[in-house]
Amino acid sequence: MKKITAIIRPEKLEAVKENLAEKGFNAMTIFNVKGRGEQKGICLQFRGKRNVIDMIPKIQIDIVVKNDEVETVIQTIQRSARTGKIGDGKIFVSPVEIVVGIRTEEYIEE
Amino acid sequence: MKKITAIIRPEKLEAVKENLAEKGFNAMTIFNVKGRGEQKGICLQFRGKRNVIDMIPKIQIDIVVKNDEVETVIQTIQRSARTGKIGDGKIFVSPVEIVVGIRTEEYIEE
Amino acid sequence: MKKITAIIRPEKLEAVKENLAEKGFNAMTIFNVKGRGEQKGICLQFRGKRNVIDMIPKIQIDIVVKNDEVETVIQTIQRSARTGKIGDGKIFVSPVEIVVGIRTEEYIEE
Amino acid sequence: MVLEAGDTAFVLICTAMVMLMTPAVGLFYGGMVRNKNIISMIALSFISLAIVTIQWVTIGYTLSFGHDIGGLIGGLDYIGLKGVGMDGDGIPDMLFMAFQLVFAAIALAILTSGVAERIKLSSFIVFGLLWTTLVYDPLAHWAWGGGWAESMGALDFAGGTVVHISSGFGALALSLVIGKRIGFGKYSMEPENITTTLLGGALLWFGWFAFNAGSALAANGLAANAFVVTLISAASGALTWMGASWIKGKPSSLGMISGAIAGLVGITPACGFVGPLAAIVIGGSAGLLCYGTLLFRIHKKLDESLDAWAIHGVGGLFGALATGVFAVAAIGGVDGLIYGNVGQFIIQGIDAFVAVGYSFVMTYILAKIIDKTIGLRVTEEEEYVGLDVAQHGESMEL
Amino acid sequence: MVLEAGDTAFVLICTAMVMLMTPAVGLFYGGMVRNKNIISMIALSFISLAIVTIQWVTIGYTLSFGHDIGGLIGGLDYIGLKGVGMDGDGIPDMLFMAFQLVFAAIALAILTSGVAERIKLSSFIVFGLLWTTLVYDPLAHWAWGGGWAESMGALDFAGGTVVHISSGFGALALSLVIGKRIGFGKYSMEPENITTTLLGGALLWFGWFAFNAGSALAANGLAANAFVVTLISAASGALTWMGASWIKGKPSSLGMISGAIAGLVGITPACGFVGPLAAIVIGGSAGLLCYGTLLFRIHKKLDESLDAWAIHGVGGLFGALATGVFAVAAIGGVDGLIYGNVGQFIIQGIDAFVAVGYSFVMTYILAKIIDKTIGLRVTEEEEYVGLDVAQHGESMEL
Amino acid sequence: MVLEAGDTAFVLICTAMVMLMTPAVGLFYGGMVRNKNIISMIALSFISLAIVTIQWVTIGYTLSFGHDIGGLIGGLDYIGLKGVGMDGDGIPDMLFMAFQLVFAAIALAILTSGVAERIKLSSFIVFGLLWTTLVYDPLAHWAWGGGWAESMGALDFAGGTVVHISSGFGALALSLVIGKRIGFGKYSMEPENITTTLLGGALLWFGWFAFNAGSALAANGLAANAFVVTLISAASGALTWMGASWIKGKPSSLGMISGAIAGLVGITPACGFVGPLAAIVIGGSAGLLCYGTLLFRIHKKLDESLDAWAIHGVGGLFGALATGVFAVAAIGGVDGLIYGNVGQFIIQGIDAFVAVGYSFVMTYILAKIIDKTIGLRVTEEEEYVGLDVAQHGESMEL
Ligand SMILES: Nc1ncnc2c1ncn2[C@@H]1O[C@H](COP(=O)(O)OP(=O)(O)O)[C@@H](O)[C@H]1O
Ligand SMILES: Nc1ncnc2c1ncn2[C@@H]1O[C@H](COP(=O)(O)OP(=O)(O)O)[C@@H](O)[C@H]1O
Ligand SMILES: Nc1ncnc2c1ncn2[C@@H]1O[C@H](COP(=O)(O)OP(=O)(O)O)[C@@H](O)[C@H]1O
Repeated sequence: MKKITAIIRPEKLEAVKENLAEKGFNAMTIFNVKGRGEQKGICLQFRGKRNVIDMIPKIQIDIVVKNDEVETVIQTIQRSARTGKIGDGKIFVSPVEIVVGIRTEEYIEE
Repeated sequence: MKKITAIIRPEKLEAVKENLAEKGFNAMTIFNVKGRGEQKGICLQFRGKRNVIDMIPKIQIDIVVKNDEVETVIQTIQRSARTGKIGDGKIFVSPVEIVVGIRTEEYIEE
Repeated sequence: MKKITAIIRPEKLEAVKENLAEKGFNAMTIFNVKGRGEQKGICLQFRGKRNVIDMIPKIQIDIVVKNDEVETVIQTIQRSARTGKIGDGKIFVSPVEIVVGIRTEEYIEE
Repeated sequence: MVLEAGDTAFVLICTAMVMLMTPAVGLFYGGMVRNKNIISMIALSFISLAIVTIQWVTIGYTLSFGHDIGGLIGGLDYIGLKGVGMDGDGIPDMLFMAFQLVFAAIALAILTSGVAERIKLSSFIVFGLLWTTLVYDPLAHWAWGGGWAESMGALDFAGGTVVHISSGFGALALSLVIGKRIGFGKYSMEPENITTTLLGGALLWFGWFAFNAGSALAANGLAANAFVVTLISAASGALTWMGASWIKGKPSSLGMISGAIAGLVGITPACGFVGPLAAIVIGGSAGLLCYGTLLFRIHKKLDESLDAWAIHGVGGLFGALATGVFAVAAIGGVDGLIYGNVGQFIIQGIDAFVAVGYSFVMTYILAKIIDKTIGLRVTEEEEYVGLDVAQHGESMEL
Repeated sequence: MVLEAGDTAFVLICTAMVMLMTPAVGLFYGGMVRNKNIISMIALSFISLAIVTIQWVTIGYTLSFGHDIGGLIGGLDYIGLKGVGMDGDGIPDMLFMAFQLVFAAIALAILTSGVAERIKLSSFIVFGLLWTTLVYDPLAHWAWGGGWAESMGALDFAGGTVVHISSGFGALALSLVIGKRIGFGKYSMEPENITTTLLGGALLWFGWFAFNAGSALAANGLAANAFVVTLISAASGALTWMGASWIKGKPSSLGMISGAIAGLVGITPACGFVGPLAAIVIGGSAGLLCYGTLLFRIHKKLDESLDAWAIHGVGGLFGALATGVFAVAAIGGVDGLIYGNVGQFIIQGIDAFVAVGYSFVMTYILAKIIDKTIGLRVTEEEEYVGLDVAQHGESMEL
Repeated sequence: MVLEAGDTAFVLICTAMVMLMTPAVGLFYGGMVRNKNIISMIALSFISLAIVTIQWVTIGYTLSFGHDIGGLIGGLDYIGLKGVGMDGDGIPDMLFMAFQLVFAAIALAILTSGVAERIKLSSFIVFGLLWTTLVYDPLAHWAWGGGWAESMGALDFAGGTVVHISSGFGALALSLVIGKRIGFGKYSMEPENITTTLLGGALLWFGWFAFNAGSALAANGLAANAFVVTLISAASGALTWMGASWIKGKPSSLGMISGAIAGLVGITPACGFVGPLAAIVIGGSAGLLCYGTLLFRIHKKLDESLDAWAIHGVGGLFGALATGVFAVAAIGGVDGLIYGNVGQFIIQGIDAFVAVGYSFVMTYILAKIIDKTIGLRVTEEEEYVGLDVAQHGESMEL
């Protein structure tokens, strides 16, 4: 199993959710984060001075899926979260070794 | 070392904390998340129409423990977070390679 | 690639950010968490009774870096987040297998 | 029948201030519920104001203040405000009507706290209209509209019986019918937004001066007395509740503001009859008594959710009796128990306990009827996701 | 020329209450924008109050209330408040000036909602000063300062035309010039802080009693009438909007409070001329009409962002016409259409539509000029990070 | 000795409005502290109100307004409100007492800002009772109760000296005794809840009309003048502070509202003596001066945490002097410096500087005594977790 962590623009959440659901991925966990990429955030001009707004609000989505679903999820997120401008976000994939359902008592180990 | 990530009902947090502490697990990090499982959230009836409330508030608990403690923690959480109804949550286990204590300068590598 | 997760005192965020930026690490994701370590939080005296405030607010910083940058980042965080008192926090390192840039479509797999 | 501009100015502003108390009740209670129900809690107060306004101008005012029928209810003389004009004695009749209207609205708003986080909106609207008509209006008539209580000489300067006993004991009855919140007693339901509660409390305290002093219906010495004892009683209640809770643990701000409200409730029936030193005693005792009642309520595992019963019900009952104890003829023309007038104390007792019985029983019956027919309560799923989303389709972005 | 203490007391307090409405507008709208713009939204209201205060005491008051020049504008007699003294007829002249001032301030504050989340602060200040001088002041003069509308006999008791049509249609013009928010219609821009909006709404409702009843400029039966119909119309509007939206889906608290505001706007020009039952109709119709307008606005994909146009513009227009329909001589001395006075209805129509045209066109021109010269709008990046950070260097810690 | 209903109505409502300012101070400051101390900050204001109420009716009123003893303090004639009745000259004596009470309460509430985020609740209560008795009451007596300053002819219309100098310089002394917040100057302590501050500021601005105009104790032309100059000065202060901070960087909403408060403080002593144009100057200068003082305070690394000293202390001092400069006989019967009356300016200077010295030194001594005995400050751990949890056992759910 893998955990796919996507950090996206808040305004793209709806699109991402919809497109994932279409592909059959409903389950997910989201929360508000702030972040900056290598660009150190957004640069506003203010009376000739640079004024960098770092730590822009983003939404982090965590989705745990089977190994062979990783590519589909990545592509779906990428397509639906993209605007082409700085700040579109990143996707990280990391290993998950055990998944337990609290109610179902289902226990998947890899 | 492993990180155990549990996504539980907010109202079960106290019970989970207490039961973990009894077993000697005090350390943890928590934060508010929202999420849905495969059921796509909760379905309310509204004038005959289905009205799905997705993204229900949950609490995520992250606990980093030694490998041989993983099972105890999973079972403790599972027992104390369970109601038997949809929305009880999930537990994920993922690898942690290094743990550093900022104050103690303790450095555990696996 | 590795994800470095640091849980630090909120009041140390500025220092950590600055020192990381100096070393060339701008990119990061942060969010508010609450947590306690093995000490079970902070103990206040109240009319002779112990009164434990657990779940102290902290900030979690996630930084994904190349393998050979891990040590520098750990040391930088450790140096800038330390006060020497209980509650300074922890750093965890975990594996990241794929990194995708949503805008750049850059795709790094390990 | 001439208007006095000063008195009219005073009552106009007082009416606006009492109106503000209704949303303030919403904020006060909204801060005490879980965040998923805060919008619902505030909205219920606004909705109380809206429906009572229409009820009052069509039927409520005349039922309360129409010519007395058998000491029990007012006749239909003023139906649809017929004959309620811009003239009046001191203040315009219309203004008197409006001043009374905002009292009726706040009573219903207080009642909503007993069913916090689980009431079905549509049922609340039906219930609210019935409750105002069948519980509030008769009580207003008895005390102020020429009913039996007034004839008997019962004193209720600003609505200890009419507003607070009715809503407090009503809330208790309602909470018993609707049942406990899911998880009550099992997991924590701590107030989640205390600053909102403190803001609501501040606006309530502010409006209460209009509630009590405005009840003099004139800008005179009696209004000033009511104003002063209101301030003192609130302060005294805040301090005793805070002090008592300090002995048990930490002095919460919620205890402090609850004590202030308890003091305000306690002085409400008395404020035109007692002096400043009595106000210290009344406020302080109300603070202690209501705090004790709250502890009792928790001990008994009653989910009268936000303590309208402990504070408004018991505080109002205490205030009605205290009026009979501390009243002094030099202020309001009537002496109380400590000045040897046992009769007044007995009258106060009869009045108050009849009000307790009537509002509890009638509210219970009304609630049962609603519950058996259209259902008072939301479904379990709706309660779980919270009324903001379930009833209003809205949520706070946190 | 003698002062009446009761009237003076009333108008003093009313002026303070109307002043409070300006920050209340900020809170009301602040709760509806995304959290990154909430400080900006509230600050714009305060800034409106500050700049209009200085404008009014220097030039605005005399343009509005100086001796009439050709029915169009006031002369410079009172420039810098020259000759505006502590005496007066019933109330001090200075107080009348201040009461009018706070009306001008709130009109500008309402207007800010049309450019929410994208206006450049410096440009807003320039625009605001021009708008108050060239749009608001003439309208105030026409209706209340001896201008053509007043001479013609147009009725506007508390500012339906002057305040609400001007700001509502002004907001529409302004929003057309500044353009839509980035992403409008593409992604969700749901209100993020509804409790703040409800708080703002509560304070608006409270202040509106002063706005309307205070416009009697005396604490008398007419003020009481204005007070009562204001309360009724608000309640009625809240219920019809809530009801209509309930048919389509869930009854949001935002719909409820918007309906109340619609009812308040609708009754504003009428409150000194119509009675309680007409108020139920006016408020109820305003609620439905403004809700319909809002749906139309959304359907047309107009980003008149927080519905000042739908509620204040269309509500004010409706109110002006309704005054001509429901006015009854027994209250304000003039009969309306349903009592056979067709003329009054026509006068109301002329007055209202001229106000609509004037405020829309003039605002549009002013906005265009500002936009072409110093630019109305922040940059795309600034809009993206939000005005709190971009314009004020501040942010909420959430 | 007859009551005037209009005046009584006015002062009744004004007293309620000034009472509301005390929780408003709590909201204003609560928004500026870190979220872990917001409840504590608001609660301190309520607690100030509660303890001062009891202090005032028992002993404070008579110390301030009892028969003069040597120009220094009032006698015990009115102890426990003995002899303070429902009659009076224009307004009831009781009402005058209550109006003065709410002034004393707000002074103590302002003072709490100097020890924000680190004061021990129990010690604050002891300190507050002593401070009101030994600092506030004498100052009130000197200025308004027949003390030396009043005899000398010092002008303080609404409490520039009594309320603002005392609390502002008191806060400075207190902050020096209690010491800096842990981490002050090392890491960011930015305001975390600016909308709460803006709400508090709105309510303060609203209440300030009652504070200043109400000090006329009658609804007359003088009250109207006080009202108007209050509004102007606030606007002017908001604009100059905002403008000055704009030159240095971005115009924060906090600067705007701080400037408004500075303008309100500056006009407080002057509002019954100066006209509208002077108000523009006084407000504008107060905005600039207080902003400069704030920058100085930060530069000096003083942790007078929320700038009560810069705004209330220095603003009050400036206002007292400005009264001596701009007073005009046509308004308040006395001319100031610019009308050739040098003497008045000197009197103002003496009065203000004695008040500065007395309140600073006395507060310092009192604070030292408390600190050495029961300790003013919470422990390091308590400060770290925040006073909400540490002192009240409560927290916001964020
Ligand atoms: N190396 C990284 N480690 C952790 N988080 C990152 C990293 N790179 C990017 N992010 C997260 O992704 C978000 C968007 O990244 P990107 O599009 O590169 O940023 P920017 O907003 O600077 O254009 C950032 O705000 C941050 O939260
Ligand atoms: N595959 C997944 N990936 C990420 N988070 C998940 C996944 N499955 C479940 N969750 C999280 O666990 C929570 C509870 O899951 P579950 O009990 O299956 O959901 P539901 O509330 O729909 O019954 C969800 O709200 C979500 O936050
Ligand atoms: N084993 C762990 N698992 C998860 N989070 C941890 C763990 N240990 C510490 N933390 C996090 O790090 C923070 C600081 O840890 P530490 O300095 O040990 O705690 P304390 O505040 O008790 O002194 C905690 O508040 C918690 O959020």
